[in-house]
Amino acid sequence: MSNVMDITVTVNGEVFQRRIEPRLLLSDFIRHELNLSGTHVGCEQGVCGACTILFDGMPVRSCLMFAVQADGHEIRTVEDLGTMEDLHPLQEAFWETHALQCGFCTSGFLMSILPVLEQNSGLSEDDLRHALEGNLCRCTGYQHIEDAVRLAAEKMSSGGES
Amino acid sequence: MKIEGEHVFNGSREEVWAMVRDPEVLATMLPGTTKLSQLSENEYEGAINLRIGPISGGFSGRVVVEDEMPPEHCKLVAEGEGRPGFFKGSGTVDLIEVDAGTLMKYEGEIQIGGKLASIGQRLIDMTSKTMIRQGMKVLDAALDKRKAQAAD
Amino acid sequence: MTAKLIGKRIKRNEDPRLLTGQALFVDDVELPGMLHAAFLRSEYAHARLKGVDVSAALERPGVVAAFTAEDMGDAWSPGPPLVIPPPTIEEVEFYTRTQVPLVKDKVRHAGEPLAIVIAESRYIAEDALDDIVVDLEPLDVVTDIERALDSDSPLVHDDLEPNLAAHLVQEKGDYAAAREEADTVIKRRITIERGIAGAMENRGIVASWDNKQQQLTVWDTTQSPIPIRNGLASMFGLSEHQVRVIAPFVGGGFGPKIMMFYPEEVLLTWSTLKMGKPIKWIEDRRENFYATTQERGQVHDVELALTSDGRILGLRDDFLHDTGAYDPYGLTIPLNTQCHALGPYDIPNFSSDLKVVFTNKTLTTPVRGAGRPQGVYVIERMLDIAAKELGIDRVEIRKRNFLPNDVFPYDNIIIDQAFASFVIDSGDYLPAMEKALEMIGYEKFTKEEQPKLREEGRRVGIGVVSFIETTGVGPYEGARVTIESSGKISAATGVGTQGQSHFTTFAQIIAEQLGVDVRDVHLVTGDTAQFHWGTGTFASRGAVVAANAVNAAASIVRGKVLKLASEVLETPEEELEIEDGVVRVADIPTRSITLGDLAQRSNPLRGAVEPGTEPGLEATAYFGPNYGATAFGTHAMIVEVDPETMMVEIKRYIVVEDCGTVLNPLIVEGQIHGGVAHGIGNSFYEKLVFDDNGQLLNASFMDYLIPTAAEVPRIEVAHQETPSPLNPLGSKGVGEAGAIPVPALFAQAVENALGVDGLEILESPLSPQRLFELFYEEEKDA
Amino acid sequence: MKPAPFEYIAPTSVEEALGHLAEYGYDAKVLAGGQSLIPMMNFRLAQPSVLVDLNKLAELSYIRSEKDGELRIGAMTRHHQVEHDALVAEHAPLIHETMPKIATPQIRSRGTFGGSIAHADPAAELTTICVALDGRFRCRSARGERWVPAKEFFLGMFTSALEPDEILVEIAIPPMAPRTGWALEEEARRVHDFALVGVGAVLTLDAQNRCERARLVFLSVGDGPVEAEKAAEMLIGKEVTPDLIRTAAEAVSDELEPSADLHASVEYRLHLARVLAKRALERAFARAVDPGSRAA
Repeated sequence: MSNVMDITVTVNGEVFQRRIEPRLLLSDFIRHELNLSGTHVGCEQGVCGACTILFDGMPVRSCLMFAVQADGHEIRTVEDLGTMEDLHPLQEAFWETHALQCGFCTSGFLMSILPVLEQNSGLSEDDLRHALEGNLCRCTGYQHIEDAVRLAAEKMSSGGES
Repeated sequence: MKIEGEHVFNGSREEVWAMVRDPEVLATMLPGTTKLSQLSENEYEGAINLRIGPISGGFSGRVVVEDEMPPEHCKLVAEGEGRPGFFKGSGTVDLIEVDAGTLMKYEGEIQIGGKLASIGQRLIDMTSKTMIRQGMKVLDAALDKRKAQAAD
Repeated sequence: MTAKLIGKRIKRNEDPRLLTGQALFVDDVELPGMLHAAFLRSEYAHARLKGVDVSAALERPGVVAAFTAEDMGDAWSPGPPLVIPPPTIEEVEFYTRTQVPLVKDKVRHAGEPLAIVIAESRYIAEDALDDIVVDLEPLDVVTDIERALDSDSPLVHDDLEPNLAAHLVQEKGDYAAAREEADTVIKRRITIERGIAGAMENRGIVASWDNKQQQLTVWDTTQSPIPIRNGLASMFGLSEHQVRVIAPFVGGGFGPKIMMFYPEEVLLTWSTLKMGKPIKWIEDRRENFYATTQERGQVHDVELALTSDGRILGLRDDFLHDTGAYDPYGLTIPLNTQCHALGPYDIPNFSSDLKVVFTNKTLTTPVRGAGRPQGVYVIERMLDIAAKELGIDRVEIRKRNFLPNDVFPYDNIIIDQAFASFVIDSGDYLPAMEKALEMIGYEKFTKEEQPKLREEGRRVGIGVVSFIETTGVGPYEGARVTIESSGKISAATGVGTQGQSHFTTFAQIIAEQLGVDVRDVHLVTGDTAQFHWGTGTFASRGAVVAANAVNAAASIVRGKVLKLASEVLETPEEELEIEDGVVRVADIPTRSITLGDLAQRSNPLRGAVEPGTEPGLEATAYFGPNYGATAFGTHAMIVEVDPETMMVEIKRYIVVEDCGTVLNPLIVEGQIHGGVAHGIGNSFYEKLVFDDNGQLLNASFMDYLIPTAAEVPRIEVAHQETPSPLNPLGSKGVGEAGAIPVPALFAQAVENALGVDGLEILESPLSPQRLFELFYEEEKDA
Repeated sequence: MKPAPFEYIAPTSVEEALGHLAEYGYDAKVLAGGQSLIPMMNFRLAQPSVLVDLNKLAELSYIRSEKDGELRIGAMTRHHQVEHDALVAEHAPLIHETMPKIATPQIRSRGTFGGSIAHADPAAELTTICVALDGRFRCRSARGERWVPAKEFFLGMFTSALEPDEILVEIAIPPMAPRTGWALEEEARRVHDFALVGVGAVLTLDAQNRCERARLVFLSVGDGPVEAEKAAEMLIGKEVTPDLIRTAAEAVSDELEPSADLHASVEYRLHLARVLAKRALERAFARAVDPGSRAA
């Protein structure tokens, strides 16, 4: 079946037009059509959270959406945070606390935590923990990620960037 | 998976027996049956497009009726396969006369393999519950219809 | 003086790339004209293959090729055995049966590949899997390791009756005599179930044959790129220099990514050689559950012989080890189990009869811990039971049996996974335990808090478990260190990286030797074009074997730097120091030269070359230990069980770890946290469930429960450093350590929390369901 | 794990969507949040030939209250909107309390209230509490519209009263009587797993703390929401005491026929059902007695 559709998606502030099959998963679209391979795929079932992106500002599993559904919408991926030379405070916090090992799940964590920190101030310890519950990590045991979130909350509330 | 249960039919043992041994009735019991043919007196072959909510998949298989003791007991042995997986199982059906009509007691064991088994475990038991309940409803209706026809 | 960098909390060199999504993982490799593969796998666990017809698949638009075992012709052959059984053990029976690239005659576990489809996209390749017609005749299945040894069991390999893969007996001292002498002999059966490694990244391969360059490049999520390169070259008749295997950033390994060769590694390579086009295959999560190796399934019959005051006279551990359908990994796992059943204890007499058994299940190879958690579980549970029966405190019985400090190196006589006598290089067990007891407040908890909470009806418990871990086995690793004319350092090593922080710890070692900034050390790992020799990342050996090779290479380069600088600066070497990328005369800091300038000078121009000159400030060195360094430690935990729901909460978790010299505490702690989380999974959440037909019933992250942040408590870590005498750095491995004692500890703590006489936990993992059965059975009886 | 091909339609009005469903019938599948459907499509357990995506139907995304206090939730309202909505917190505190327990934050960003109901998963919290709260569902088709009480809506595993050409467009939750208390209790293996057993309890007391109305509805103990009617009946007309709660909770297992699965046996499920029923009733009672109570 070769039904294809044209879509226009804004990703990290840039407008992309692509012709795609409706069944193309948003995760595959981001990774292999747009070559933004910082978003990772771990289960394609919506459990592991590695593919989390921001869809109209909300964290979603990109493996549980079709690319065609992104037509006319805005997406942010890990590539929209800082650069290697100029990390976002959340990335800085991950670096300082050793909150990643193999790094495969990391972008999913970043994109899950980012909106929580951006949209709220004065988060409780509980809020911070809950922000992590939708993502699996096999390397870190989560402790350093929790430390990173706490540190990032401090950095971002004390007037770091965005 | 173990299946076990009972159901009371509003009819005599003979009526119920005749009904459950009628391939046409059986075909309606499982919605989505696309083919059911009798290979021999005790052997049926069929195809079904199973549909449970969003999940669907074609299965083909065969059922053999054994140890038949009309109108009270038989054993069913079934196996089949399809895209979502395969199954193999056997069970017994007993019909017992009771005041309200006929009590059907059924029990069996089905082994399911393949994709459905490996990722859909939590669905299997509950789905069988739903299917049996819906099937019994169909049989109830079929029995009423047959009785009405017989009375005509 | 050169700045001390080893032992510092230094954040990682690799992180900026990973944090910004700029690190290359295998699935990020995109090549022009690349095709995509999908595998048709058997859903049956045991079946005769009577035919595979791919003709309909080939007709589907977008499908480029589809192959079966028949299509492979002479290229089809079972994989090479990776590890042979120890030649040093007499009378070992071992039957090698290795995995095949595609099933030819018989399926032996669900998930074995029957055909490969290669198409323009993965989507189309998967569509085409449905087009393939397979004729499989299901056979009776054997999944239970005890049943597999019955004379009437179905046979996994038709020529091997009755499914025995290996049999060996190891003895130390005279167990039978010890048993005679003993005041008490405790006998139990212990069962340990299978789990997965659960790396977040599934396996993946991109294979690309360039016909014009006659060059094969394979990106592979392997933990062992060099052996893969060597194997592929030999399998397909290529020179090793024609094959480049790259293990780029790998999203977690934990063991199964070592297991060369997987059928897919062979198939992708064979297909690209045949087709001349790059081909990508990325394992999906369901495949990962039945086509990637697993571990832990064992059944133990154990006897512990003791004196009435709790001294161990002997241990007998007869056990069955489930190897699944094939046994390419030899005896590594069960040998680890045997060794670790001896623990940090003085056990003069030991006897262990091991049978390795084939079953119709996915094969087992090491998973983080690799047989060690089972051994620790056995001895620690037996000690707990002994303590109860003899009326001795759990901690006290352990203290009475620890090996004393003056016995090291201590020879345990039996053979370990390195095929050498199991010698413990060093140890200092008591302080590690005392420290853990102090941190968790053992005295106060058991004497004051627990009785009080008990009275309130709360089921709280404490556990304390010590363990050893053999790490850093040979044969060897190597490294090359080069000072570039920019003054920055490049280094390469053969081991791959799956998150172990090699880019940082190795850089710290080099930076300390060469007086540069850690950030100025650029390391390449896992690319066979960059380093030719080595084995891989496993057995907690990176920080021991590879790190010492790095250290050796860097120290040779340091020698070269000093020699050259001494000539240039006309100062004896002893008076030079290296700091901030500059070599100075210690007393006259203005007399100096940068490493970059030295590097330039070390690459002489025409006419300036003296006989024997080796260009460059570069060195390659290797390190191969005589035997492994043994790490150790004590873990302690406090748990609370809800007696109504049987849900368990871990309230505190303490780790005292001794992995010798700590290269970077931040990283070591990270490794421990991850290990403990994995161990918590193995204790209470993660259990692969197979039915009698060999069907894996929980092949998804929905039903197979990897702990989330909510299930893992804060882990308080303390370090003790007993350097290994076996290597210059004094390091021992730590990658697996965290996971090893957890199931034994969890069982002890939960048993203590439930506090029901007669309730003994002799299995792992547990679950609320299982605790419900145990608790309510005992309550009923009581 | 890639979905099979399908034809994709994204109507911009309910009318248009209903037209497509009337045309394609069983071959079409409605895509709401997709958080349950898309995993099944990725596994290729679901292979609809036509997908009718409702995500462009802004008209189905709203939360409002009627004059009588009845809460109305548009079917395409996303979980996170319901979770953070003040009207929901005020009019249907049980729903408010339940929302954070549904799946993970990322799933709640995308999943919809109506999608969860229409999917009829026996382990779902929302289906259960809608029954406990006597909710009603507005179902529309090209043929017309009808209201189906929650109690009659769930027919089995993934099976609801919706016909293939119908769309669930709105959920109505009646106002809560004074002196009503509520609770949802559940136990899962990990924090966001499907509950092994869950129970929603709603209790209404008269001035003398006699129970006027009691509902106990379970999840994960059958192929849909299962109500323990007889156990609830034991409370009616009586003064609610800890003993009475215990007796009623003990009785729930007589009405439940749970299945065993990988994580829980029948016996364990029945045991949990009793334990959780007691906890839910206790909490609901505390709230009914003291509406301000935040008893956790």
